[in-house]
Amino acid sequence: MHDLVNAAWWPPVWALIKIIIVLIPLLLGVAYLTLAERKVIGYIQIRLGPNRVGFRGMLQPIADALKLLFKEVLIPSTANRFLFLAAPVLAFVPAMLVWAAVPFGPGVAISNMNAGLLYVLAIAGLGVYGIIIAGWASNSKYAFLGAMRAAAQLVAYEIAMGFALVGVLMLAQTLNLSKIVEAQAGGGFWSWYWLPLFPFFLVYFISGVAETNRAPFDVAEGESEIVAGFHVEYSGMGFALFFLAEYANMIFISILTTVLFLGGWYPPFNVAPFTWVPGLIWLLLKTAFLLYVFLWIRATFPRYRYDQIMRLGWKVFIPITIAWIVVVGIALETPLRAILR
Amino acid sequence: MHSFGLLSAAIWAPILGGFLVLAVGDRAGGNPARWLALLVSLLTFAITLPLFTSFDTHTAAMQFVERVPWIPAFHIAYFLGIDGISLWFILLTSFLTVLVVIASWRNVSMRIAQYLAAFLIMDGLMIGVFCALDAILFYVFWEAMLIPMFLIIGVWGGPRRVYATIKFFLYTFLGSVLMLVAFLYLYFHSGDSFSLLAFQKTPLGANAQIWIFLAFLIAFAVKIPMWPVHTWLPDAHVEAPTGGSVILAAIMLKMGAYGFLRLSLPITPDASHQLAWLMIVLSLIAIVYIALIAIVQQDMKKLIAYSSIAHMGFVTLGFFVFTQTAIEGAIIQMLSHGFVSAAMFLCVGVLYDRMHTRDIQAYGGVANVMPIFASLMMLFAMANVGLPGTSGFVGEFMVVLGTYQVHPWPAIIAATGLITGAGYTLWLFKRVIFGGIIHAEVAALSDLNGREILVLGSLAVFVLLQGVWPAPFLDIVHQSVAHLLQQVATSKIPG
Amino acid sequence: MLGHYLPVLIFLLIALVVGIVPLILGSKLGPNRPDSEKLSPYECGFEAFEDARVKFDVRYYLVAILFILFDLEIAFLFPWAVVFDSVGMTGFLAMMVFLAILVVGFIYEWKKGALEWE
Amino acid sequence: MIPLSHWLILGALLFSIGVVGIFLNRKNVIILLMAIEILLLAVNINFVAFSRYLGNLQGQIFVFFVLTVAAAEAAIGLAILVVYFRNRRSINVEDIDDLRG
Amino acid sequence: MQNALFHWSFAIPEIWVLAMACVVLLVDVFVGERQRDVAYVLSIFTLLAAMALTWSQMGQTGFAFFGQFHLDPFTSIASFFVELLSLLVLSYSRKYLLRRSLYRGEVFVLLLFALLGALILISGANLLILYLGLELLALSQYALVAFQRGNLRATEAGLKYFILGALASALLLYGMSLLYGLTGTLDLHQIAIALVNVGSANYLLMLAVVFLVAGIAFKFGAAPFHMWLPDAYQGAPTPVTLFMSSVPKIAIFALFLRILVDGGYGSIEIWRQLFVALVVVSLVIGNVVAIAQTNLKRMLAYSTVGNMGFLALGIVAGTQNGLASAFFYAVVYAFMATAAFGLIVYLSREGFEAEEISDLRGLVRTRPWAAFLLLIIMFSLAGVPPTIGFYAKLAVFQALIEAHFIWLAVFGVLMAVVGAFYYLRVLKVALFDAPAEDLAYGADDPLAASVLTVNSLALLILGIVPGALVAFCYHALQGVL
Repeated sequence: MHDLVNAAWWPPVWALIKIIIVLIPLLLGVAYLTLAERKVIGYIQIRLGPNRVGFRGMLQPIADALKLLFKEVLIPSTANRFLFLAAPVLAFVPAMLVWAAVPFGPGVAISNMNAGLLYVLAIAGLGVYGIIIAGWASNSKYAFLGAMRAAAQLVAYEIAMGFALVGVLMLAQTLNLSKIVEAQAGGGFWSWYWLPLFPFFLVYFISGVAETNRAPFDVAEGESEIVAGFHVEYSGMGFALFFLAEYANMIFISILTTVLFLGGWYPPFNVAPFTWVPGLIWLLLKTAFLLYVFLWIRATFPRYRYDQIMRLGWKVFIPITIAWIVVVGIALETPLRAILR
Repeated sequence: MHSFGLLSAAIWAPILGGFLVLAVGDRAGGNPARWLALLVSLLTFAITLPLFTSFDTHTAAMQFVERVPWIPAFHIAYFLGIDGISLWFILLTSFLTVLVVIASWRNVSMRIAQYLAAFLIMDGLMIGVFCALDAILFYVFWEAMLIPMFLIIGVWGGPRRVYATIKFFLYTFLGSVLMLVAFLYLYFHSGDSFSLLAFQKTPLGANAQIWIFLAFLIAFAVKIPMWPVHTWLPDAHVEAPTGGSVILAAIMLKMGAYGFLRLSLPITPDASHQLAWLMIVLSLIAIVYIALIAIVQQDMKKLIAYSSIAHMGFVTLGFFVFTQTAIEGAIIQMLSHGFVSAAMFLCVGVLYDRMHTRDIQAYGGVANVMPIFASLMMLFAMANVGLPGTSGFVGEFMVVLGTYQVHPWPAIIAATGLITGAGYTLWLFKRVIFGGIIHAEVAALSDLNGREILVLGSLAVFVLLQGVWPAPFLDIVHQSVAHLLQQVATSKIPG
Repeated sequence: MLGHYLPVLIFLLIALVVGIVPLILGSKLGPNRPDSEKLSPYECGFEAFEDARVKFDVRYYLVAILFILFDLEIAFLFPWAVVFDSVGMTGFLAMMVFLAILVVGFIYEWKKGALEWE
Repeated sequence: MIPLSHWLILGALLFSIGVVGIFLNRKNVIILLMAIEILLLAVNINFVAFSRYLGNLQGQIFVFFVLTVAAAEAAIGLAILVVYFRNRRSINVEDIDDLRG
Repeated sequence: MQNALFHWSFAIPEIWVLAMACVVLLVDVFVGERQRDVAYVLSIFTLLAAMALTWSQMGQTGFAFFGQFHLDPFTSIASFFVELLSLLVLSYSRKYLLRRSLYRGEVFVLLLFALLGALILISGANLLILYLGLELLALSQYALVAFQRGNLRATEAGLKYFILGALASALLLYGMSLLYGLTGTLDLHQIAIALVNVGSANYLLMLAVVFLVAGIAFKFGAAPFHMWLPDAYQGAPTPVTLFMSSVPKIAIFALFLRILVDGGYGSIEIWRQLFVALVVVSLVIGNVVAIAQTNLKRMLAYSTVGNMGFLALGIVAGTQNGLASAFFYAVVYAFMATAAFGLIVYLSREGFEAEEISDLRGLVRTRPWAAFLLLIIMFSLAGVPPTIGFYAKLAVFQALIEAHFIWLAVFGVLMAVVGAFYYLRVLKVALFDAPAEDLAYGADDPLAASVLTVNSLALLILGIVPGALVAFCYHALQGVL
């Protein structure tokens, strides 16, 4: 065993194994999230949702994938061919890569890096290039407008997200995602960061919704306004990649919110029946709950107007987060510190 | 000697008075400004008189010394003092300023207050040059003088005044900046002092002396001016208003010569000896060649300007033969030229005020209508030629004599200059004053008025006085010149 | 240290493969019968007659600039937050000053209407 | 470990590219802005490399500030570019010649 | 808080300026359009108080903020001058700004920030702090130059200034990075200590110094790094030019002093030679090209190039006296430039910038007092006694000859004569030419007029009694080596 770990070929192979272990369930998760979305919204609207392919529609995602695979790939004549094709990849790759740092248990991650949070922020930030390039390369007014909107919106909420993360860091004193979770251990439900950092929790999650261009912040796609936004010209697999990226990001935002604010793999109560359940299950449960919230919000709220979105980002979230950073800071400099730590 | 701040008073009274005149301005047709300016100039003259009366002729040391720190960080002092050489020039300056103020009484009408103020300020600055014993102070006065002169020529001058004044300014500015470098060099060799007296005692290597001498030479040669850097002078003279010409010729030219005496000779004695041949050659060129140029001039002012250059040739010649007689003669010549050239330019000014032309051919037979003028001008022309009995004779004779004692040939060549001088002066005089009246305008000329008689008459007195009784003039300079010669004779090359 | 990023590198390669292969597959498997109508950019019923990369509202640009600046301020907050405990009161006050200046800029923008989308 | 000199050469190359970009570019002002960014990045590489090899964090702190300033610089640069474009209707380098002596 | 390393009280003027810049910004935003005077008066008050604060620190010495911040006589004196100059800029420009709808809080705030940058440059004792100060100064200036958004020339000037300014910063920064790599520290005093062991024959040090000097020369506007300067000076609104020609000169001198003297004196043999080259090129280009200009602002810009050459003469001397003379030159030049551009500001009116030399035709008839002041300013710039400009030149030449650079001094004085020519040309137009019919200068502005009068007369009066100013400036550099 010792020799095995030290061998030069072992680390890459081990990494490969870990990646595959993460990637395949992720892609499956994404696929079935699309089904879940349609089902959940269907039930909320008191209808059945897809139920033709397979048992209760269980094979629907596979059918969708196959359909998309066999669609004709169109490249508009006025588009920039190379960038047009590169854009979906550019959107997709970061959506995958961010998962490298996500901890599934204490120290269990593809890469349990120390600067995990920074890594996540950096990679997640790259996703917007895919969108902007898609909009620009299409050389279509609607695509272009959609891309501009998406970019501006992303940018607005990115700041609020960043400020929210600062709060987490102030309490956790580490950038390692796994250690951030561990810092929330102890009192169960009450020692998770959602409580002291409640405004950050809300802001972060809502920003997450906005960042993924989900309803009610989906003006970048906004079928009724600009038909489909930045990917109006895409069909077939190009379109599929954008879709995959979006849903992967949804899952990612949910799991990251769990890690940062909802105690990661820790059970809500530090007592017997709860502690028997493996941490991974808790993590996935919490993530699933947040994903459900994503869908719930989509089914419930009407779409925001664009100026309302911008106002919410700039004029509500940013002031709230700045103020709460000050509050947390002051609290940490006073005896309240004992409670927070 | 006692210092009552007399020198400071002589410098600052006219400068402050000048600003006062400026403040009074041209109100009431300029008359208040005129009277005030006259008052200031007279006051200045009065202040300078005690310098003469209480001057101690038995010493070569500096008198009326004032010394206070001025820019301590640079070791620059406000250091004033005079010896026999400077005394005369101070008196000449303050006296001529009075005359210029009177002479400009009516014939300058445009912006009279500013005009007079410029002269008063220049009066103070020129006195400053002759008093300054600190190199930087000397330089400051020396350069500051350019500003009022620049304005006088530029604003009140003739048609080509802009060209003339910029040429004048740049020539003299270019000349003097190198002097500044020399001062700075000397500063570090004299033990961090800008005192001219310290400079005179500073030992200097042969090469350094040559370079410093050349730096000074450029500055002074431009100012005097010597051939071949004289070309600004005819332009400046022609374009300058009468008062400007008077001050230029009578005083500013002397500053270059004064610089040789105060700086070049005592600070770089070895270089002076070594380069004396150069100076003598240049002086002879001025005396002979420039005089020939003067002969062919059609413009009266230009002619007198060239004659000034030629006369200054005698002065520089006198300096660089290093005999008591020659140097004293040169100083007398400077003074004499101060009176004579001033008078000649005033004479031209008198004619110009009436006829508005300086062209010799426009005149002729002036004696018929202006007898007083003609006789006064006759006197000045004689003095310009150097006829015995006038001031011009004493100076030139002493220079030639002093030169002959050591360098006979140059003395003989210089003597020919006397002849050409007679040629152009008398020819000018003949063409303008004598003969029949050809032009109708000349017939209508009126003779001198009282103010003009006063101005020219007082100059005539000095010309005659110096011509027949030069002793008091010589007495005052004697000790200083002896001291100077002693300095020049002592090598400063260390080791 | 760097060992942590080896998996990331491998992941990057895999993600690229996972992203590009379907694209290629899609273009091979799907039909390919382009015509000019299909290839023209989408418009509401009329011909696309001009380049779509038109001038856009300057506010997008303004927002981008504001973002760059704010995001960099966050870059300063991150390290500060991580070492919050060890920098003590001095560090806290210093960052409060920093935030105060940031807020001044923010108020200015707000009042100037840089954040308005009407 | 990669030797320090490699990093310095990389920095120098990038810096040269930036300088050349500023002086030889005759097309587009945006490229000038990019060239400026390259210059700053080259400097950052130097700082980080030195910091790493000297085992001294100050260089990396410096980089932090350089990045911030670079952003501010880009913000102002773009702002000026935009107002210039509005006046001149061109961002062609050769068109920037209204001021001549 | 107030422990031995922190000493924040040393930075009170800087803190004050920063705080007030924020206050002015907010106040201006809240009081709105019609009450611009509030921001203006507040800015003036800020500067006055800053001067008082700086003055009250005079004589204190020491380090603050863990050695990153320096307080010594130079700091106090240079800070005082830049604050005073900023005050002059503001006082000159009120009417000008009003007439061009530039009378806005942002202008004042940018000015205060630029001043803050200058103050930080003057006080920094650490490469990072110096860099930040430099950029604060530069960025504010870029914005100020292009502030007149609808003006093509202003924006073009801003663009050019920005690009070359950024290049200059990058050059400087590259030099800093090499210096850091050589010495392993950003602290200038530790750099100085480390350089003793490095020795001046080190290639990396040479490279570092080359870049640092190039960057500083760029910022100074010394040729051949002056390309931005004429355009920026000409295109910018005149009050901005006024600022650019004064405050930064002192601040950049401080930058030079901190990096190359405090930190890099071990490399004097390298930078001295570089400065010799800069001097020669600057003097030639500045003075010769200025002759060909018809635009007054542009001419003064080239004159700046030339004057930076004169300033660098003191640097070349490299001695205590040399540096002091260079500082003195910077101060004097700043005040001369303020007066010169202040005059242009004063004469301008809406739609007429009074920036062509021919715009001054016959000034002596229409505005005799302004013509008189112009006379003083031009002679001072030309270095003719008895104006303070003469002593500035005297000081650098004195230092230069002390350091045995006699030929350079001779070259310098000759170039001074060339320079005199184009100043005279301005005077010729203003004093000797007849006024044109169509020229009408700005309506009388008592504030600008009185500031201009004081500013210009000071050039003359300080020329007659320069002792105190000289001593003040030389005191600043006492013990710098």
